[in-house]
Amino acid sequence: MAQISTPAQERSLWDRFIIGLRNIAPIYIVLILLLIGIGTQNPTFLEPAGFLNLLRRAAPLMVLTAGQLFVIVTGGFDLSGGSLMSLTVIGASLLINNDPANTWWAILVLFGIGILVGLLNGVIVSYLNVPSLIATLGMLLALRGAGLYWTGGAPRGYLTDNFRMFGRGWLEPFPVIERFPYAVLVLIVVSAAAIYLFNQTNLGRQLLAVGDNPRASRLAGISVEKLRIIAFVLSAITAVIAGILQGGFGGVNPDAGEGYELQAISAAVLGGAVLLGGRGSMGAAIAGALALEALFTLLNLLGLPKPLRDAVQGLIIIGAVAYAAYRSRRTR
Amino acid sequence: MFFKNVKRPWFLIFALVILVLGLVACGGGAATTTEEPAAEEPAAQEAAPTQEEPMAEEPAAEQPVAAGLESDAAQVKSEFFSQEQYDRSMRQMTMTPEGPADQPWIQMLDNPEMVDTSQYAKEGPYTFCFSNAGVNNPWRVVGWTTMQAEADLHPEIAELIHVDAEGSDEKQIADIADLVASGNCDVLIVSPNTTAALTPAIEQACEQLPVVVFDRGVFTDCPVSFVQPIGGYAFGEAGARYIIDNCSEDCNVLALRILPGVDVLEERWAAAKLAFEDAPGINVIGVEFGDGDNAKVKSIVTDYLDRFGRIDAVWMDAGATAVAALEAFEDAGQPYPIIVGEDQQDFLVKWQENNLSGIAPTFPTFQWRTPIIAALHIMNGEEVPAVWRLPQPVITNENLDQYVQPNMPPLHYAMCGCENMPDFPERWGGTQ
Amino acid sequence: MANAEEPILEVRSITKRFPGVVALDNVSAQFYPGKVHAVVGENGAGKSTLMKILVGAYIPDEGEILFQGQPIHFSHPREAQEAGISIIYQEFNLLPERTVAQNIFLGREPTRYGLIDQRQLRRRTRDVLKQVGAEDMISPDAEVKSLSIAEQQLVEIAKALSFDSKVLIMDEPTAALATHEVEILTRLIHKLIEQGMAVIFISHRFTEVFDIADTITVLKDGQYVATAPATEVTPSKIITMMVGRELDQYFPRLARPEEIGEVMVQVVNGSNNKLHDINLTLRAGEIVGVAGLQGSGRTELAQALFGVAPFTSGQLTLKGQDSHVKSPNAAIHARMGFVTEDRKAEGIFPNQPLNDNILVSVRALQLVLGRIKRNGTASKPHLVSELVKQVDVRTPSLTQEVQYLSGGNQQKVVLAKWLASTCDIFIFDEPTRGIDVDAKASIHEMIRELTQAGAAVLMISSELPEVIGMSDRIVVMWDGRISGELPAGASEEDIMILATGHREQEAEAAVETAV
Amino acid sequence: MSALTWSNMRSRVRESKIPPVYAILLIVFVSAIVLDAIFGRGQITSGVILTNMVVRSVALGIVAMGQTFVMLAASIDLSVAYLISVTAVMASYLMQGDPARVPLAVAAVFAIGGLVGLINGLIVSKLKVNPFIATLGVGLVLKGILNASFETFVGAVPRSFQTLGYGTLGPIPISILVLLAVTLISAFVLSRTRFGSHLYAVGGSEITSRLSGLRTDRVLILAHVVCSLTAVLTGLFVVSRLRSGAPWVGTDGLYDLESIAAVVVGGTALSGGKGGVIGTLAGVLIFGVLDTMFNQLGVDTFLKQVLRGAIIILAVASYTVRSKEKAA
Repeated sequence: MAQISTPAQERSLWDRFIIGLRNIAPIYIVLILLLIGIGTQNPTFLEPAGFLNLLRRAAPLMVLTAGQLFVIVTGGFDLSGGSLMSLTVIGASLLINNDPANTWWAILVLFGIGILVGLLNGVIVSYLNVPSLIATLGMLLALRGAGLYWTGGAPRGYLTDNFRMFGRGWLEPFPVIERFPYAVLVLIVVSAAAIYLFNQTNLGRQLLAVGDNPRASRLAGISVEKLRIIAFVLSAITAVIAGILQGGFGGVNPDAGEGYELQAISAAVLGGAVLLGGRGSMGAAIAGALALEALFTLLNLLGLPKPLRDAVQGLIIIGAVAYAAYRSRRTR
Repeated sequence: MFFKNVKRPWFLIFALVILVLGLVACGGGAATTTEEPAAEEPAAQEAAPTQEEPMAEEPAAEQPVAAGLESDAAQVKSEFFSQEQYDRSMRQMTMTPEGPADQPWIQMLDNPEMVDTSQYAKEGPYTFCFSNAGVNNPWRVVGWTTMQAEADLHPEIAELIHVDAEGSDEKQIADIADLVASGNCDVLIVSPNTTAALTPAIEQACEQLPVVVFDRGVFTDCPVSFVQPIGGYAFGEAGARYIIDNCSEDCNVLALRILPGVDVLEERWAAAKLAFEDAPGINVIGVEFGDGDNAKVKSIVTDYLDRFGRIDAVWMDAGATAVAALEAFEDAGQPYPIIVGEDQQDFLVKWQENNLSGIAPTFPTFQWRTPIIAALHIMNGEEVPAVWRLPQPVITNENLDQYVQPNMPPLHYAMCGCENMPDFPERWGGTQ
Repeated sequence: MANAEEPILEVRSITKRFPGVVALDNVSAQFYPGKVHAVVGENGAGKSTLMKILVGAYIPDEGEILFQGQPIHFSHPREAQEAGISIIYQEFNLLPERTVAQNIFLGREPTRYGLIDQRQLRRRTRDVLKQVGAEDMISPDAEVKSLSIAEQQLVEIAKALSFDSKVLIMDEPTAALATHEVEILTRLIHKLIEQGMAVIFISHRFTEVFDIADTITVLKDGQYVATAPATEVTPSKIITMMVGRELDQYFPRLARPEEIGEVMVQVVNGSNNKLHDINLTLRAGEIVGVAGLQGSGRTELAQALFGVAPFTSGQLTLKGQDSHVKSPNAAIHARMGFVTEDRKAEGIFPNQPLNDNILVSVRALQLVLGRIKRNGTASKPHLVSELVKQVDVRTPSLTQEVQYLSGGNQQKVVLAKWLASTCDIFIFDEPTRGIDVDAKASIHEMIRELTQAGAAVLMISSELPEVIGMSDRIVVMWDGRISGELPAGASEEDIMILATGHREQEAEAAVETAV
Repeated sequence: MSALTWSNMRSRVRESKIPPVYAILLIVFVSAIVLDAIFGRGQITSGVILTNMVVRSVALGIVAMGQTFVMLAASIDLSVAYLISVTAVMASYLMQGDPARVPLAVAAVFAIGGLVGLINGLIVSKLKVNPFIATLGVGLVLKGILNASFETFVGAVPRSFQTLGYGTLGPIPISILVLLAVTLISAFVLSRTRFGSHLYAVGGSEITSRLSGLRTDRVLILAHVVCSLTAVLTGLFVVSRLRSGAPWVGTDGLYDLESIAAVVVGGTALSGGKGGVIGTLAGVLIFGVLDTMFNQLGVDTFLKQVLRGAIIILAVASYTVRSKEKAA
């Protein structure tokens, strides 16, 4: 190994391109293959409008996954995301109470609740030392009840159009394709923000450090507890956003987020995140979520029965992780 | 450091094992999923199995269903269809029920055989006990609220003890045992979570005290009275008939279902399928399961619109997601289809706003009032019908207006028969 | 039993290479039953490597091992154990949550009708505990976590005996023990050799070496120096043999008086549960070496200064003003840096790229949402590449994950981390442990450069030549106290006397005889 | 007052060998009695309700014992819920209400369970897949196969078989005896067999176990097999009570997450090597007591869920809060 003479940024574009190509996450290839598969089944999906529809459909999961990754890289889980989504939808219907004027502060309140839940998760994990699996499992059960207890069992009001706009509405007129879904806009913004936070700020690097070696992190001056809490808060915020999108797309529905938490974890793992922390890529995780959704769509188009879809999903997740484990052992 | 060597063979072996499992899955692949029928959405809750032929397992349960999307429906028919009950339902739909027309919850159909309950007669005040399968969806919430309101109407009911099984058979069995053991109950009202599973528990309860079962049945006739509307076939047939009568030649029908395996839902589809089969110009372009999830339903409909360009009518085995289906048409900029919904407010409102051509068969929530009334009869030693068959009104374009209540929550069920009860509408979440 | 003329275990011209280092170079030695054979040498002299080879944890590149005259090739410590060669590592292999009996017979539980025979298990445990003379000190049913370090070591020894070993190897057995515990161990070892066992042990404590050992073998830089009966050599002779090259090893020059500046760190009567009445001054421009055996409180001192386990009483003054360094973060704010002893567990982030490893502390001081530069800071965008050049890290790229770097390079990365956060107070704990010779030299060079740039350095090391060669002053610790301070160029003997707490030992001896 | 109880409980517990969770169980139980006396009918102590309190814990209890095994080995099993469904359906499908076919059916489901456990164990130990993901995936596969083959209640178990769920031996329900038997056997295996002792070792430190010559992979695999077998037993118990099995019985019972919660509440560390089935028994009973109390007090359904979640967290926190090593 010769001593390095030229730091990365001085290398020629071409070299960097090659290097980039070499360590591109496998999930992107998988995703492309899936999209091609979908295209062969039903080309409309690859036309702008069709593809935007796919994105719009996948948006809630992709957003939730982005948040989930923040927690996973610190070596934790957040199982409470799905029920927080449901809580958001139910809460919105109660707070807005059929009056469009209420929408905006209602959304603020919902984010407030989300942040509170995140803080709670974080504090329980960081200061009570409760393993995040248990802490967020308890939170999952609690939130399930809380939402319905709050509204007395069923959503109380309609979701007004200005609330549903985010999940359902379009930006029109729009150049080239005449209309552009707000959901995708939100998705782009959230993804960009998440990727920025994760790749461009101290936060992302420190979260990785905490997940990789908590003791060393502490000795390097990182306040581990604070970062764990931030991670859970971010996860909760994305859950609220996902809830708003889901509620907007589908309308009032007391269990809008059911099962989303596990799908988000699976997606992050498909994106190469390691469950005990220290490794993960935001872009790849979000791509993983899209891949999962694309997989469902493809299996749908192939007319495969839902049960088979579950099975395939299970196999793919195991396969992906097994392959990653196998590769990391080989490189050691 | 030791044992460090990678076990590549293992990796391959497992890839294989897993693949095999996958294939097995395909092999057995029916078109469908079965999630908790209880936990998820209204119609599953409304599931009302046929309570006649005690102790009979559903015939087709014997052999597992193995079929793809298309053959699936046929399979289902053989599995759940019972000609004799189909005829019974059709007959009852045409009957005029006995009893006050403005109080359908005390009407009876098919002049039922009455049971003498003098052995149970006793002085008030009474403690009624109610083992509830769950309040885990709006339909049940409305029903439960209505039942409480009904109980409040009767001063002689000192207390209505409510235990909730949260959609778990195991829990409900234990709950019933608790209630019986506590010895507080003068009468036990049960809304079973699933038919087969609760039968043993209810049989045990019957030995101790009078039992009233409603909503879903059990495979035993030990309960003093069983309260139930006409049932699934009528529901399914009404919707299908409306489509057939109103859809022009060459009519693309999309059948949206919640999930398979729940008897009442299967009955609804079986009846509809029967109707569609011998109807000219009707082609069912697909039968899909939406899990009662708005988002899923919307996606499915969108995909079908992409694929077939035009859908003329949508038949649903439960209306909970009707609005989502309609929105898919809006989002795709397509004209509204002929739609079969249910008495859910959000659908009725949309129906009225856009004066769609639609129909809403109902599985009325007013049936939650009847068990209390039946139980009171029993306490007073008055006769009650062994099978209290309630009417099953259908909302049509004609009578739509009298059911639309914009002041009620979107997931309120109009057929609650609660409009004249105290504290309406606040108690049901509505506003003046 | 085995006669003393025949070596029970013998190594012939063993050579073992690791990337960048020759750990053992053509070493030979014989070990006799009924004898205690001490192997001495500085850290990195190859002692541990030799031991690991004896038990099959490493496979030698050249040479052969003879056990009872037969060539042997162990591929797993378990095989060595069963053959009758047991080793006790410095860090014990015991399960804290399990009982003594369960630990000793783990994987070999006596069974009856397929079930663990509790009675027999206890009985056999008591037997082996009796052999180590601990039968009434340690209950077979005691959970290991409830035992003291010394007791745990006895359990380890008992475990070794339970294989009825013919050879027992102990790596720094006394490192963590207090004086009276050492006595017990010494007696035990004598008892064992009377039973005809061959005992090999590694130690820095010459008092014990000469108390216990019959034979002493000296290694230096992986080479065999000499073997002599304990009776025929003196400590000083041994020391010169093992560190024979004080002079031929290059150390940077010491600080000139004028280079030594104002007081950077001052501790007055600092104490916590591990440390007692620490009084310490650290000036800009000087390197203060801290010598002392393991468990003497060296590391605890570093941790106290850096806020990991702060002083609970006493006074800490940094650069003139009183400070309460209650957390590493506070320490770093005070521009302190701590190069830890356990690199893997506390220094590096194995899965993270080099640049992030170097920048982690800088970033810890910035806002959490602050934007990062990949290879530096806003003010110094090329910081990483500069530091990588400065400390001479050999890496294919700045984004290489550090888990793939050699130990020496990892250590340089850790150093670079603190350089990046512009510290002016450095604490080094074993800065050159497990690093090959030329890397050592360059690290020494860097440390000196730090002080020449006006930094103050506290350097903990168990390698006496390093302490002597580097330090402008030497502080020696014993039993959580500072047992003495020596000027630059103090002799190893002086240090050893303070470090082995000779005086205390004599005092205690006196007390014991008096009683 | 409860604080006082708490402290002297703790001292008492420390002396004895009883896991601390029993203190919590006692507190919950006492407060249940008190609350019931004040707001309820004070019946919670009546024999029938007490037995019922245990009976409603049996199904969860049995599988929680198995879950304890895997978690002692620092693994976890999320596939149990689906395996329970598989068992329930397969059992009643194979029995078809015919007593003669019971042995065949039982043998068959245990075989399936063993296979599933083996697969779980192999994926975790040989493929080094994180157990959370591995068993989650296997669960999905089971779900798929199951739903592809069965839609609703199939077959039935013969009345004779229902004695498992409903029968009593004198005053005591057989189901309780089953739970006790499983608990005692598990406790016995953990404390008296080499497998048990190795299980703790592997969970405590895999490296040390390897250095001591244990075949750690085998231990881990066996643990997963045991867990799956207990899941099968739960499945049989459930179907014997339900008379007929449907594909949703396992997931409806939330047996996967609740068993994990029960084990952790019972004092077994997620990190493995610490704890035991005796603690788990208490963990399970806590849930039973809570359910009964909530019913007796007529607590609102949704509030119930909130409380349950909170209590799980608090119970676990009561051990972890003082612990040094940070959880993630």
